[in-house]
Amino acid sequence: MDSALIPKGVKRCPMWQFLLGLGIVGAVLAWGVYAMLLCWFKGLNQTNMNDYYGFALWIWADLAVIALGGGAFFSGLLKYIFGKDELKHIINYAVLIGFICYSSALLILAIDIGQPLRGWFIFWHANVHSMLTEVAFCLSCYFSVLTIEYIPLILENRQLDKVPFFHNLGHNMHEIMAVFAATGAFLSFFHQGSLGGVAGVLFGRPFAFREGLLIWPWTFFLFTWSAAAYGPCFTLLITWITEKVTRKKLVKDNVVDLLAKIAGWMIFTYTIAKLCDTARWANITAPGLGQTLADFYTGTAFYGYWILFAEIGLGGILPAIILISPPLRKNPTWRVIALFLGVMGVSLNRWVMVLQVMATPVMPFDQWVLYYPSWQEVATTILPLAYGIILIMISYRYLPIFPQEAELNPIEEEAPASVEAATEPAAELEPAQA
Amino acid sequence: MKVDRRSFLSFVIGGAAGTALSPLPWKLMDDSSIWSQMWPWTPVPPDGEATYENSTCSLCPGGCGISVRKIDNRAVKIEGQPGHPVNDGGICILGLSGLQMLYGPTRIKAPMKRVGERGESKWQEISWDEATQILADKLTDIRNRGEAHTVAAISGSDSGTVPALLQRFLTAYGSPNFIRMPSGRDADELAVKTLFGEDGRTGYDVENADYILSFGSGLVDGWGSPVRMIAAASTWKDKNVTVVQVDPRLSNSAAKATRWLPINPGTEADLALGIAALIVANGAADSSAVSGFGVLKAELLAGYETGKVAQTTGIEAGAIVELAQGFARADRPLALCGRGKGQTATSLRETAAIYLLNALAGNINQDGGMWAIPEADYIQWPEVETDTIASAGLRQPRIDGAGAGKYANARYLLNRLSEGVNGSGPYPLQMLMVAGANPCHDLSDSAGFTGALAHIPFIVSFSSFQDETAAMADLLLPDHVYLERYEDVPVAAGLHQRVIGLSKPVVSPQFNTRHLGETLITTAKAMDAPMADAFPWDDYETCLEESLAEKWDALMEEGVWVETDIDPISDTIRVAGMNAPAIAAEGDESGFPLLLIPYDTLRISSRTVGDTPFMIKTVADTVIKGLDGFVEINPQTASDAGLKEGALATLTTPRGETRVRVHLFEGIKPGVIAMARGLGHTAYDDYLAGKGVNFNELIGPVEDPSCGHDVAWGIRAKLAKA
Amino acid sequence: MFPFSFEWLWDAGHLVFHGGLWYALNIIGIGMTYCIVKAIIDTSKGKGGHDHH
Amino acid sequence: MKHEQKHNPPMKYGMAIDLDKCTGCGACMVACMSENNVPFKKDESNKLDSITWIRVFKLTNGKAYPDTDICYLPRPCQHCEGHDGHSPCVSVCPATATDYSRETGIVSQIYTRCFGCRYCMAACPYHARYFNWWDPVWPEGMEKYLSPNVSPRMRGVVEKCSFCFHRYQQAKNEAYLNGESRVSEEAYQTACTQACPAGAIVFGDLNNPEHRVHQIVRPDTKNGNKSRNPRAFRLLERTGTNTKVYYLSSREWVRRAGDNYLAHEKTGQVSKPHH
Repeated sequence: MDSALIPKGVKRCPMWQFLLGLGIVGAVLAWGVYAMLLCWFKGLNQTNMNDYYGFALWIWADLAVIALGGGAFFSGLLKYIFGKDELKHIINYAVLIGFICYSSALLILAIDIGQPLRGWFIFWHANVHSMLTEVAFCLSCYFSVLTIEYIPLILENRQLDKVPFFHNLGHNMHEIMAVFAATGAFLSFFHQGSLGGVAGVLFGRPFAFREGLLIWPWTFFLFTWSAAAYGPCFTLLITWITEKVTRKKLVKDNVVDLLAKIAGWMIFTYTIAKLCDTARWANITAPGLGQTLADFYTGTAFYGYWILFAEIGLGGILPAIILISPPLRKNPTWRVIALFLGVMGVSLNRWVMVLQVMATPVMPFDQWVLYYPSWQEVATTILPLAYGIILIMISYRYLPIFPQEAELNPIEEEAPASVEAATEPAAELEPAQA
Repeated sequence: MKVDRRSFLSFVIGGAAGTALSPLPWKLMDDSSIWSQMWPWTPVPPDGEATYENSTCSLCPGGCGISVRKIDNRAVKIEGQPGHPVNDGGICILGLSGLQMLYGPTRIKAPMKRVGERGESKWQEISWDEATQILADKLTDIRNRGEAHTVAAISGSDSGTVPALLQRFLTAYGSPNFIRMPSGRDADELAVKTLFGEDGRTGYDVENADYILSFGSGLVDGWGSPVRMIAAASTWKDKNVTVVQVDPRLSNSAAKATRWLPINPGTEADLALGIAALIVANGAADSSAVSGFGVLKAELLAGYETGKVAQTTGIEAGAIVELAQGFARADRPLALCGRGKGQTATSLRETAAIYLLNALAGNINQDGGMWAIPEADYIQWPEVETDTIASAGLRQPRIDGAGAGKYANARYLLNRLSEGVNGSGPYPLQMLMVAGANPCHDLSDSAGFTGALAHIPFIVSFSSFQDETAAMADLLLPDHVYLERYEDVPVAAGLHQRVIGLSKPVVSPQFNTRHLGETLITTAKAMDAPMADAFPWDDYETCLEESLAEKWDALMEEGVWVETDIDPISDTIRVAGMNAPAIAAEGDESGFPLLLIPYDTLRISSRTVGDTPFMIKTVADTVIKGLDGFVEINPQTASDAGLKEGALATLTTPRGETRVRVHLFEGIKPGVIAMARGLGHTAYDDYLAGKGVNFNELIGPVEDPSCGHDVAWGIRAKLAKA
Repeated sequence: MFPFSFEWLWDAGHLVFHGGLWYALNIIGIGMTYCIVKAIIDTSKGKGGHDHH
Repeated sequence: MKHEQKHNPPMKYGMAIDLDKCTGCGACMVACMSENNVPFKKDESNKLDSITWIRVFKLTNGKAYPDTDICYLPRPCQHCEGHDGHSPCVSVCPATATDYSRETGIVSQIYTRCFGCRYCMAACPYHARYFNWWDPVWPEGMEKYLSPNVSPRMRGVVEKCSFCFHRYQQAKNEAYLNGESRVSEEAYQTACTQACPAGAIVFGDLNNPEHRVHQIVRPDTKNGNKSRNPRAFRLLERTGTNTKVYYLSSREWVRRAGDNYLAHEKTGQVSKPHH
């Protein structure tokens, strides 16, 4: 019945299956929305945050999705600025994923603040010395860029494209997309960085504090770098999941391989930088403030040395090696393992830079404090996932996101297999992403 | 016109763009921020003219001067009164939070009579006329039955005009049963009478002492006049005065002391006498200060050989010798007595032993020493003319047995009241009046006492607050709180001068309450002679003004009246009560391996009024967590019992059982566990009720053989994993 | 955010930060305006619709 | 006023708290609560969620019975100066809702400006900042004692010790009316200082040699405002927060508890903060 909207030359599942899928994810979404409303109307006492944990699960989720959304700006940079043209076959999806990540980040921030109605003070009464101000500005600017990058894709919908104005608009936007991409890269550099700065500038907390360059602590550069390195991993991982769910090949191997290779080298270089940073911090910065690694990693059973190893070893060195070595990289299983480890690694890094910072006591007579989120926090954190899946489902169904799909999946007559294949993406996407 | 897709879309987009560019979003944003800055449910305190009014705080015996900040007719802040002879600007946590009592929801807002079952707190509000009439009729009825003596009154204090009016009321009525709440004063008054041979009390020139030896006294935990003592402790730091704290637990006072000596609880008297023995042996004693010195010397040397004392007290002989030397060598040494805040009596033996130390050091009535002075007696009222009924009643023995037989030395024995009303007393009680006291919570074996009230047909409470005792009453005649009333506040509390403070109404009464003095006068007038005649004053204020006579103007002017040059009772003491046996804790060691002792802290009000929300907020989460109360225990002892920090445990004593959490604390003697006093309220509101455990439900009275005072310092206990 | 909000200071920090910010905003703004305007012109020229390039 | 400030050298209000005198009685905490309309809940035993502008910490020397020792440490907002006014919290607040006053050295908090991002709380190693997780609610009748000088805070914003700034404003206005150019030492004292029965807290202008706090602390302006008083120390001095609350103690273990030290390091010879 919606066939008029479905892109030419591709097959989509019947409406009822599509709606069923939407319904299932929609239920999760509703749960998250309920929790969100609780937080807005009853206040943040709905969470398990406290005066020791001013930053908690949400801020971690924020930092994580922004890092993972980094695939958008980096592949944009590669395609439009460094002219890696193959990437045009995956850039649409990268943009969509980026769009989802950043809109989620903004939503989470809107829930996280105690006075949402005053949220705009961050722009109006901006304090330029605050990393958070930088984040807010660049984040919202870059989000508008992502929207601009996403609009032409929407306009390519069969029906919208019929409207000459939209057709032309989309065309023109394609024409100067390089400009937007460049701006996006510029903005991303700063907001990814300033997110790193958020923890790095806390000179009252030796666990987080880092020296740096001018006003920017080393974490500033590490965060930008890691976003560029791990963002593509996430893009590729989601692409892989989508292919599994739809049981279709959507992007050609050479494209995937190229992006994976670049990601591999980025992770490699990043991990070296991270190791240097850790070494300096452990041997100069922290001791200069009278603290040692033991103070940071032996206080509780939970925050042990394992977390450092898991982040840098399992989440850094290992995926780097896999993605750099051609044979391993070209092997789908190894590649996916690497992508997964990478995503885990960067998420773990963001976790440490938010929650372990809060957990670690600074005053000698103070104590370690652990925290566990309330269901409201969990629900509001899952909310973006559901929202993302829904957006992907709709976009995938009605927009030509994967330029190579038609070519890779030529349509003969009815192929029932592929039909039920695409039935419930929700059920499978969710655990895969979460 | 036909709306096609194109024009529709352009309309939508155009509309969106138009709205975005219009000032509307900006306006809405601005409004939202303004609105979010003044939620309708966040109170906005009205502004007005700011003034200060001086008065006297009577929440504890300390008698501090306070200065209350007011905005128009609202009191908004209580501060210490600068230059005041007692507290000179300082103020304690309780005094600071007085306004939470004044305006608090636990006030009794009007006279009420019980309609439901007792303790069910179902009340019916009545008028003051009706209330006084009920009381007057009840009293007249009992009196006419010739049972005047079966009316008893419990009072928080017996000094000052209001307690005096209550005493006078009973006297004129014909009852000997005026009973003061037990406290360290009982021990002090007894010791002074016994050692100095006259009525009076002791006072301490702590500011000028140069060596302080404290036998468990919470010098900075609320002993004496709390603010004055803390200030003194600061001067000790400045002047490098040696302070030795003898205490089974590292109390705040012990922590402030130069030296903390953990002692086996209950053996303080032996330590004091051991030190005395050493001083005497070294000939460092001032023999002139003690009559019958020879005998004493012999007794001490025979009975308190250092090694033996070390054994009993658990303090090394060496340390005892050092103490003795330090004490003897100091120019103005001072030994202090009374555990914690000094709210419970110490045995005559212990009190006398410690006073003896001061005598041997020759510091009686000296600068920096211990003073024995007669009470201020400014209340000179014409003798009550008792009629036949009254005199008949007054000839009756007291319900608590005090002042006769084996209790001849005691003035009040509230701890024996339950026994009395439970049938073993000379007669059943018909009526009990309670003023400025909350025995149902504050008396040891409080549960037993509360139970005993069932035998008393009629109970009247004058309390301003819905406390545990008020909950058991049949008639509530709520008194003003101290910030709403005039009252003279004679201060004892270890001061070596005579100080009288004046409480003034800082704000007009907030509720339909009435001054206790007023209530007594009107009730008496509502009865026929001799009651009416005994109260010639038109109202309490007249009574107060007449009683204070020449002091009145000074008090209205200064708010406080100080008499420094007092001639003390006597400079020499007559030793007595030393060879009484030591007071043991209730319970057998086999069944109850541990010793449970109470500890006092200023953050927890353990006197008549309960903790305010502000005070409870300052209590550590190792004392109260949620509703659970904690006991402090040495990690050693805890691990023996298999208890970890914060673990739930069942605490059992011969008197009761309760659920507690344990807090591991290195600063407490192994084998001893300590619990904060003043918690476990069942009355008051959710900010206080149900939090922690009431220590008094776990302990019972232990009588001092010499007088009958309750001198329990702790009780045997056992602790088991819950 | 604007020179007339009172936190504004004419110091390096503000100039650099807001310089960068307004620079980005302008590029985005101008870019979009260009696209829209050009699209309107093209449309009026009858371009677009089903012809694909 | 502007004109008047020009003549005045900037002030730097600070405290010296003598930990050997502090008895842990808690008067400062309640004095502060009642002065500043601090709200309270039915259960305040969760100290991670209990607004206490000045909180008294209990320190122990960690030694076993009977060598145990305890010390109480009152912790108001430390009013960090950081490097040139960039205190940990002020530099991170995105909305300029908290600011460092160069006139008084006081770190302010504008409740109506704060939108509750809590970054300042993450930045403060002293836990001196508290978030209003709940709407402030006073039991019926108790709102009567609320002071009009300090506005009650709404849910969702951060609050903290202000050194009783409203008292400074009042004192300043009075001084102005009396034609005095400066606020005298006794004219401006914080509620906790005033209440402390032990007189353990001394408050005043660290820049003013006539003020007691200056005479006690003798700040070494050449050396990051470290105190010249051997008994004095500051919390986490090494991090360069450059606080204006100094603590005094003759007990080495107490002074050592004020900052982090490597095993071999001794107090007093702390490396200079790198800010």
